[in-house]
Amino acid sequence: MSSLWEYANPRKFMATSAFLLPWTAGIAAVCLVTGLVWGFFFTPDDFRQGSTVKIIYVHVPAAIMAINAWFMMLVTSIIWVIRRHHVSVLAAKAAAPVGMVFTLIALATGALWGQPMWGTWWEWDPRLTSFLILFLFYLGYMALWEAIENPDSAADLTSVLCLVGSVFAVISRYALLFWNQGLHQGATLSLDREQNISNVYWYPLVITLAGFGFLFIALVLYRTRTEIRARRLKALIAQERMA
Amino acid sequence: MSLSVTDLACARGPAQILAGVTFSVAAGQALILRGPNGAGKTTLLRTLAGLTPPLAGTIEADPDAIAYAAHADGLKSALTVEENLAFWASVFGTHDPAPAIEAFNLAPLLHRRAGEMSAGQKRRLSLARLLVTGRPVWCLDEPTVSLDVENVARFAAAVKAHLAGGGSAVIATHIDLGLPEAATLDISRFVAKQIRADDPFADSFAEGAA
Amino acid sequence: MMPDLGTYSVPVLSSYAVSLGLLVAVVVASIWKARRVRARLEEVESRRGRAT
Amino acid sequence: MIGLLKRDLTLAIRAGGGFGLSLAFFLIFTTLVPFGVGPQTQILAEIAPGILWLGALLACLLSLDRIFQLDWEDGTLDLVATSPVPLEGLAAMKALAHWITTGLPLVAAAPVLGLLLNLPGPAYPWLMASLALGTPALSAIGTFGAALTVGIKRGGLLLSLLVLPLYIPTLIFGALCVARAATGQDATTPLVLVAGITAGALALLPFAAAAALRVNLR
Repeated sequence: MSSLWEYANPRKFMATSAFLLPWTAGIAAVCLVTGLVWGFFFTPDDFRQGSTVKIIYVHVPAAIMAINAWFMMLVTSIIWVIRRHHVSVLAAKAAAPVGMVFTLIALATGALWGQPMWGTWWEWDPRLTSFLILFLFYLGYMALWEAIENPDSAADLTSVLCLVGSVFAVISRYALLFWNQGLHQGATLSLDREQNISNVYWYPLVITLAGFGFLFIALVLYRTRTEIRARRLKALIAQERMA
Repeated sequence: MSLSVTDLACARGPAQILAGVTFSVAAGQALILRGPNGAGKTTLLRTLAGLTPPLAGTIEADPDAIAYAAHADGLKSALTVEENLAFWASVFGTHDPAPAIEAFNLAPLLHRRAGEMSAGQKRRLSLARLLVTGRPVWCLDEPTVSLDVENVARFAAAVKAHLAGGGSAVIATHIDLGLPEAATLDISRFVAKQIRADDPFADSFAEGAA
Repeated sequence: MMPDLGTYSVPVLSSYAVSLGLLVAVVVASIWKARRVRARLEEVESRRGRAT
Repeated sequence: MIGLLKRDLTLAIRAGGGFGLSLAFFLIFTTLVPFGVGPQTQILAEIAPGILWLGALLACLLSLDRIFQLDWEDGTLDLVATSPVPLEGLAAMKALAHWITTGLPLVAAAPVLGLLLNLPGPAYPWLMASLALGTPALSAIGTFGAALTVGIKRGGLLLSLLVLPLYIPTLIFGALCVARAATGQDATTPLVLVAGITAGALALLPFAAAAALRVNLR
C-alpha cells in the first residue's frame, strides 16, 4: 500500500524529486517567459493607471506565492512536529529563502508602483506593511535555523517559531486593518474577478502565477535536495568524529 | 524505591552514545558508574533524570522519584545558603532543610552568600539539595568534585544514611567513595557510538550510484 | 518592438528588472549552494567508501 | 511555583539583578525624544502615545535575555526541569517575574514621562490602563523568545529579531488606545483588543515556551 508518507523517506524523496525537478523547472520557465512576455509586450495600458498596470504580472504572483510559501512552511513544520519526518522540516527550511525573495519582490514592485500612483515610495498601507512584517518573520525564521548547531533541535525550535509566528502574523494582519484603512486597491484575484479585471489582463496574469508557482515548487524541490545532502553530510561528519 | 533499566539506548544530540544498558538498583542499594571520560556517564544520568529522551529501552522508575545532581551546582550566588535551600525546598514541596544542613555541616555558613563561598563549600550546598528534595533515587554526576577528604566522608555518610532509609543511588565517580557494599558498573562495555538509529540520514541513500 | 510605456517607463522597467534580478539571484544562490554541498558530500562519501 | 517567583524577585532586587535598569532605560529613551524631534509641545503631544509605548516595549526587550540565560548557565534550569514543577509553570512564573520587575514599574513611571512629553490630560488613565493590560503580553512573548534562544551563545540580538515582529499587534493597539484618548476619541475598543492579546498570550505562550525549553535541555 503506497502512502504519501513514503516521500518523507530521504531516499524515496531524492528519487522522486530527481524525476520531478526537470519537469517543474521546465514548466516554470515556459510559463514565466510566456506570461511575462505576453504581459509586458502585448497587453494594453490601463485607462487610469497607464503602463504601470504591467507591474501586476510580477507584483501579484510574487505576493500570492510569498504568503503561500509561509503557509507551506507552516504545514510542513506541523508535519515534522507530529510525525517527525525529517524531509518535511527540511523542505520548510528550503522554502524560507525563496519565500523571502518573493516577499522582497512584492515589496519592491509595490513601492515602485506606489510611487507614480500614490505619489510616495512607501505608504504605510496595511497590505504593504503586512508584507514588511512577513519579511521580518522570514528573516527571524532563517536566522534561528542558522544559529542552532544540532539539526533536530533547530528543526523543533524553528517549527515552534513558525507556529507561533503564524498566529501572530494573522493577528498583525487584523491589527493593521484597524490601524490604517489604506490606499491599496482590493484583491486582484477573487472569484468575482469580472468586476476587478478584464480578460486581457487576466490570461497573462494566470500564466505568470502558474510560472511563479512552479518556480517555487522547483526551487523548493531543488533546495530540499541540497538540505538533505547537507544533513547527510552533517551526519557523516558526526560519525567520523566519533570513530 | 528501586530503579531498573533494560536495554537502554542513550543519545547526545545526533549521536547515539550508549546501547543495551541494563542494570537494576534495589531499594537500599547503590550503584557506582565507572568509565573513562566521554564514555557517556553524564548522558546516561541525564537520560535517567528524564532530561534526554531515551532512544530505546525502558526505565522502570517513577520519574518523580529521581533526584538529579549535575556537574553544575545550580546555585544562585546572590542568595545565601539558607535561601538556596529554602528555594529548593519550596520547589520540591516543603521539606525540612534541617537534616540537609546537619549532614553537610552547613550551619556555620547558613547566612553566607553562595557567591562568597569556595568551590568545595558550594559543592556541599549543592549536595545538601538532594536531602531537601526528599526523593528516593539519587542520580549523581561526579558528586565529589572539589570536596576534600573530610567532606567526601560526609558525603559517603549521607549516602549510607539515604540507603539505610530505603533509598537508592546511581553515582558516576572516579574516586573510591568508601561504600564497600555498592555494586559497580563499568559502562564502557555499553558504549556504542554511532549516528542514532532513528536518523534517516545515517545509512546511505545512494542516488543512482553517487 | 518595445511597447510605449509613456511617463511610467521608469517604474515599470525597474519593477521587471528588480523582480527578474531577485529571481535570478535566488536561483543562482540555490545552484551555488547545491554544488558546494554536493561536492563536499561526495568527498566525504568517497573517503568513507575507501575506509570500509 | 510561588517559590520560583519569590526567588526571581529576590534575585532581581539583590545587587547585579538588573532591577530598575529597564526603568532607567525608559526614562532615558523618553528624555532623548525631544532632542531628536525638537521641543515644540504640539508635536510632542501628538507623538507622545507612540513614544511612550515604544519606550516601554524597548525597555521590556532589553531585559529578556536574562530570563532563562542565568539559570541555564549555572545549571539551575536542568535541576528545575527534573523537579515537580512543570516547565509550563516555570515559563509562566518567569513571565510573571519579568512583568513585576519590568512591566509594573513602567506602568507606574509612564504618567511622569507623559508629562515630559506634554501628553494631553484625558489620555493618562488610558495610558496606564493600556500599559497595565499590554505589558504582560510583552513579558509572555519575550519569555517565549528567551526559551527559544536559551541554548544559543550571544543570542540577545537574535532574540530581538524574533520577538520584535511578535510585538507589533500589542504595540499597534496599545499606542492606538492612548492616541485616541489623547484626541478625545473613544479608546475602549483598542483597550479591549490589547487585553485580548494579553489573555491569549498568557494562556498559550507558556506551553510554547515549555516546548522550546524541553528541546533546548535535551
